[in-house]
Amino acid sequence: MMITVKNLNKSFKDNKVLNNISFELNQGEIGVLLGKSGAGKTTILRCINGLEEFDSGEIIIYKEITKTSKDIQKLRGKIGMVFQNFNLFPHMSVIENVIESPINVFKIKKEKAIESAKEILRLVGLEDKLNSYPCELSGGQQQRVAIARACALNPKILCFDEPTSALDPDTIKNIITIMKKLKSQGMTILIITHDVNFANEVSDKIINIKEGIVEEIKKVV
Amino acid sequence: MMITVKNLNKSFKDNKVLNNISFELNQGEIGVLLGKSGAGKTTILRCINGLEEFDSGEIIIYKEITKTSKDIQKLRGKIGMVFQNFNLFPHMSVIENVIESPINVFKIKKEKAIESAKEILRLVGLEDKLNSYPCELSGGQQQRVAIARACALNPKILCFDEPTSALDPDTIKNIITIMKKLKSQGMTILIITHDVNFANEVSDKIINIKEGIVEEIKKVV
Amino acid sequence: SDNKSKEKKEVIIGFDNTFVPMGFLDENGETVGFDIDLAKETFKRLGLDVKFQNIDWSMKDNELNVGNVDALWNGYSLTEERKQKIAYTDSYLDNKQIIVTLKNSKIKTKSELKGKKIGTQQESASFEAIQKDSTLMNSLDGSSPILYDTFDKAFRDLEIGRTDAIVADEVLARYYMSQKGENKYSILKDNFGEETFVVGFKKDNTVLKDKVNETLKEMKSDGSFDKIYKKWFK
Amino acid sequence: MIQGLKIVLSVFFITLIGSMILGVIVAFLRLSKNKLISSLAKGYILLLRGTPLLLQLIFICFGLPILGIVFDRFIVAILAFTLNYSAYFAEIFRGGIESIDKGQYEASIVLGFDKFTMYKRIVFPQVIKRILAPLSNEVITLIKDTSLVYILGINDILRIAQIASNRELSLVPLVQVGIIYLILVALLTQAFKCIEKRYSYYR
Amino acid sequence: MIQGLKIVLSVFFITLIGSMILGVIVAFLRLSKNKLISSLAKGYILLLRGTPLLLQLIFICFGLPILGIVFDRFIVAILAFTLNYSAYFAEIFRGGIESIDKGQYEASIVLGFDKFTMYKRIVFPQVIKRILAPLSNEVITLIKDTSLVYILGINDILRIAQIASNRELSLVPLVQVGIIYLILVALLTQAFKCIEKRYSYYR
Ligand SMILES: Nc1ncnc2c1ncn2[C@@H]1O[C@H](COP(=O)(O)OP(=O)(O)OP(=O)(O)O)[C@@H](O)[C@H]1O
Ligand SMILES: Nc1ncnc2c1ncn2[C@@H]1O[C@H](COP(=O)(O)OP(=O)(O)OP(=O)(O)O)[C@@H](O)[C@H]1O
Ligand SMILES: [Mg+2]
Ligand SMILES: [Mg+2]
Repeated sequence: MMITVKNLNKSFKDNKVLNNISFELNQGEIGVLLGKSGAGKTTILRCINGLEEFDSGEIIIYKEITKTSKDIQKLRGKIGMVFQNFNLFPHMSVIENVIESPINVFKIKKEKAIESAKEILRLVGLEDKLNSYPCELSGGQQQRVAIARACALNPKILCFDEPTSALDPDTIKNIITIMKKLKSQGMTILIITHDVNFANEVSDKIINIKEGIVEEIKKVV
Repeated sequence: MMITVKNLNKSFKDNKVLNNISFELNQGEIGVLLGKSGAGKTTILRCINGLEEFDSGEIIIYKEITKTSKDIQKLRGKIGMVFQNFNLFPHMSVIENVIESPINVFKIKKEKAIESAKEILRLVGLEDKLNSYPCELSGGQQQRVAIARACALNPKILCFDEPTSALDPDTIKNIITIMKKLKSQGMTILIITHDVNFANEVSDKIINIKEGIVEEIKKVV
Repeated sequence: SDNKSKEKKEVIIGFDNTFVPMGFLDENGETVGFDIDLAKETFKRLGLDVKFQNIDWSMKDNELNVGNVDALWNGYSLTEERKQKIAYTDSYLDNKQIIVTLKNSKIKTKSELKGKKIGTQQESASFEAIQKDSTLMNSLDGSSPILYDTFDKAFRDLEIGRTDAIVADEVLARYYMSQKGENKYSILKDNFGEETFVVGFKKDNTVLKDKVNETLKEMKSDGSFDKIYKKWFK
Repeated sequence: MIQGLKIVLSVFFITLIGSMILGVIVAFLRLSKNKLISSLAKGYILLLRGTPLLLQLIFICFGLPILGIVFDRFIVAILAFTLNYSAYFAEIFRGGIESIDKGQYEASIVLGFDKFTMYKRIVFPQVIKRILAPLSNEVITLIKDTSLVYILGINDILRIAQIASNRELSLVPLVQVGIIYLILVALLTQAFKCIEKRYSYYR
Repeated sequence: MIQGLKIVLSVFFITLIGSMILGVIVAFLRLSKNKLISSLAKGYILLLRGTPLLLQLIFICFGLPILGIVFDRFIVAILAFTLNYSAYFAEIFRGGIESIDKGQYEASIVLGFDKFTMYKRIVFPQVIKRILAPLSNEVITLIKDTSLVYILGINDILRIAQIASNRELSLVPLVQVGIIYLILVALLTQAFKCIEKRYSYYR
């Protein structure tokens, strides 16, 4: 198992948001979290990425058992995430946003990083926006930069929080292609989406969340 | 005609984003702008709302001919907008976000404003989040506050920039109900979306934008 | 302000409230000192009210010139330069610019100050006296004395060893030495000249100047001046 | 000492209120789209930040009388302090106003707010949260700068302590006045902490 | 005058560099999650903002020698100025760091940056843009505060001008020194404007 979430519980003050969430995902699998707005999907991803402290339960990444967000943050660079609101670096151009982490975290040579970045940005259709700044991009373009930035990190696990919300059907197809390619390279992927078609097309497993509870886990074939 | 857009042109530096855009919308009609990411949809809405200066062309609101963003801003309170990234007021609770404009712009009594706000927030399914702050909400919840806030203004024209991008199918149904109700009250509505089903269901007219050009205008029956 | 003071029958005297023992604030916040007593007595005799306005001493001549104060009376030394610019009384007290060193200092004469650091108060008669002796001044370490805003700092630095000597008004220096213990210091035989304390007025205010001058003379002859002098100088 | 403390506090409070209000006005003039107005505001800020407060005090006290304009010493102090600090506050406010997300302004426009309401209800509450730290710096500097009134011959606590230190040849009076300032600044710091807390309910 | 200007500039530049560096360190200590460390930093800031720079100069110059610690007077000036200003800069930096959107920190964590890289590459470039206005206030105050060295018996330009003004019964020397300060501050303002421009490519 690449990701095992076991009995995850989390409250914001007295609002119980996650209630004994458990599921697992194999290496090279794509899982989708489905559920109504406010069901707790983003909170699950944030826990897995060490951005949110959880009350109880454990998250096992490969064989590493983690019980606090600190533990998870030690796995630096192994889990990537595309945020629902992108969180691009406003002071960096599109290409700088993408190469920053490969260069600084994985110490990849700048030329090589730029080359790979250009490749991935071409795949998401941003080859003509390399030197634009986030504030000069449309919503969907920003979202694609966020996707490219997370992919360039080349982590073991990649989480997407509604990665296609601002994208048109054609672009979504490109994203699906990318995800399948990443999967074939052995990456484990966890996606939040509201687009049921997209979910069916891309995923191996659909995890239905309802008001903080895992309602159903469905294998897709 | 409620909205007439005539030969609208707009460039960002040497990037020509809108190229002779023309379309019109009757009172009580719902129009949808469809198009690839980066096609120029948001820019059109921003021009109509007086948030972006355009290079040439005119936007006629009812009988008011406007040629600059200043002209449009004079129609204060008559055109509303839901932003792609919401732009909620972070220092105000959900209900405060919604009542702020009715109270301050339309001088509606506080109790009455609160009552209407509660009603509209109930319709979008946020009755239990009245006193939460935007930073405590999920993506979809924030989006619904933005929708409620714009509707509470009760403008003549309402523009939505991808209002359902972060919402699940059930919630989208509620939003459709709301839009149809507003339409029946005579409101003119312009929506950007990537969701073709949603577009077909809700709209009277679909305006297809491709790389800054109106490719096709289609009546929906 | 000439007219104003006549109307109001009030004379405003500018003084520096750090200048012990001539005029300063005591621990109760009262303005006291030799000059203060002297001025009070003088204007009592003249039938004028007197008000003591504390001023920044480095701005004293400006204060007088603008008319914020009618007189400067606070160990105000008469210099050649000032003679041109103000009206002044006859001298009411003689003063010397003395040189103070620590008891164990090797410096015994003025000429031995060469290459040494000496401290004094900025914008003081002492500094002017040093400036007059330009050869000596140029021979000092840094070609200038070190200038403090108040004399207590000059004494501190002398003790700390940052300076080798102090040049100061005799009245002032004796006050500090009595506070700190006279036996810690020695006063050189040489000095930087003698001079006189006067009361200064605006150039055109000779009427008031003459009146004060008369009264001071009167007080010297009837012994009240001596009484005040003894109160402040043992 | 009590007398000196009174001076400190009255100069402080009057200046604080006056210069904040003036500062807001100058900040808006500085941000005006009218080139002339914004240049004038820039000049004002340059002149008042560009010259020492001490000189400004001296000019108002000794310079204006040459032109026949004579103020009471206390009025001089208030005038100079208020003008001087208004320039510093104006820059802080400007920085704060400019740092607020463009989206907030756009949302206000689209919701139909007039400028006044927009600034009062949307922009300023967010600006205040953001500028608290530099504001506290400036306010704390102000309470200590009040001691500059000595140049006008007004005895504030620092001056009184310096005189006592000089008279008694002891650093104790300075330690005492240091403690008084420390208490005043601790109170101010506490006040700022309270405001910070009041605004901490959102991010 | 030239001599005085040299003093102003050397105190200014040395202090600026020293107190900025120290300020960053103090800001981080102040933000530390360790209660003890952050309390110590708070105490440091309170003490140094809480007492007048004038007193700090006097204590280091005349107080420490009582304990047998004697510094050269120029060193005293640099030391006091650097410590004092580091507290003010620390608060500005802290405010800036806290005002950066939480999402930026989260993105950095998720992208695997270590703390140092995160602050160097992501946080600080954005902080600088945001704190330029209050920073300019503090830097401008610093250049004028250098005149406080007079208390140590060092003659700066302001003091020299005051003495000349009194000697010559004229405000001209003060006007001259005012102009010198004005030029210095105008240069600084210009420098800040350049930095502002350099950071204006994004919003
Ligand atoms: N910081 C917070 N403080 C308090 N409550 C929060 C906070 N973040 C989220 N919540 C609440 O937790 C619940 C789950 O939020 P979450 O963001 O996980 O939902 P979601 O499933 O991602 O929804 P969406 O599809 O709308 O993004 C919501 O009711 C939300 O209001
Ligand atoms: N402020 C700006 N400066 C420069 N270019 C901009 C700016 N805003 C938008 N653009 C460019 O204008 C084009 C149209 O942008 P717009 O936001 O209108 O697209 P859109 O149709 O809304 O796309 P999406 O569906 O992705 O939101 C894009 O190529 C974008 O890069
Ligand atoms: Mg979410
Ligand atoms: Mg858009």
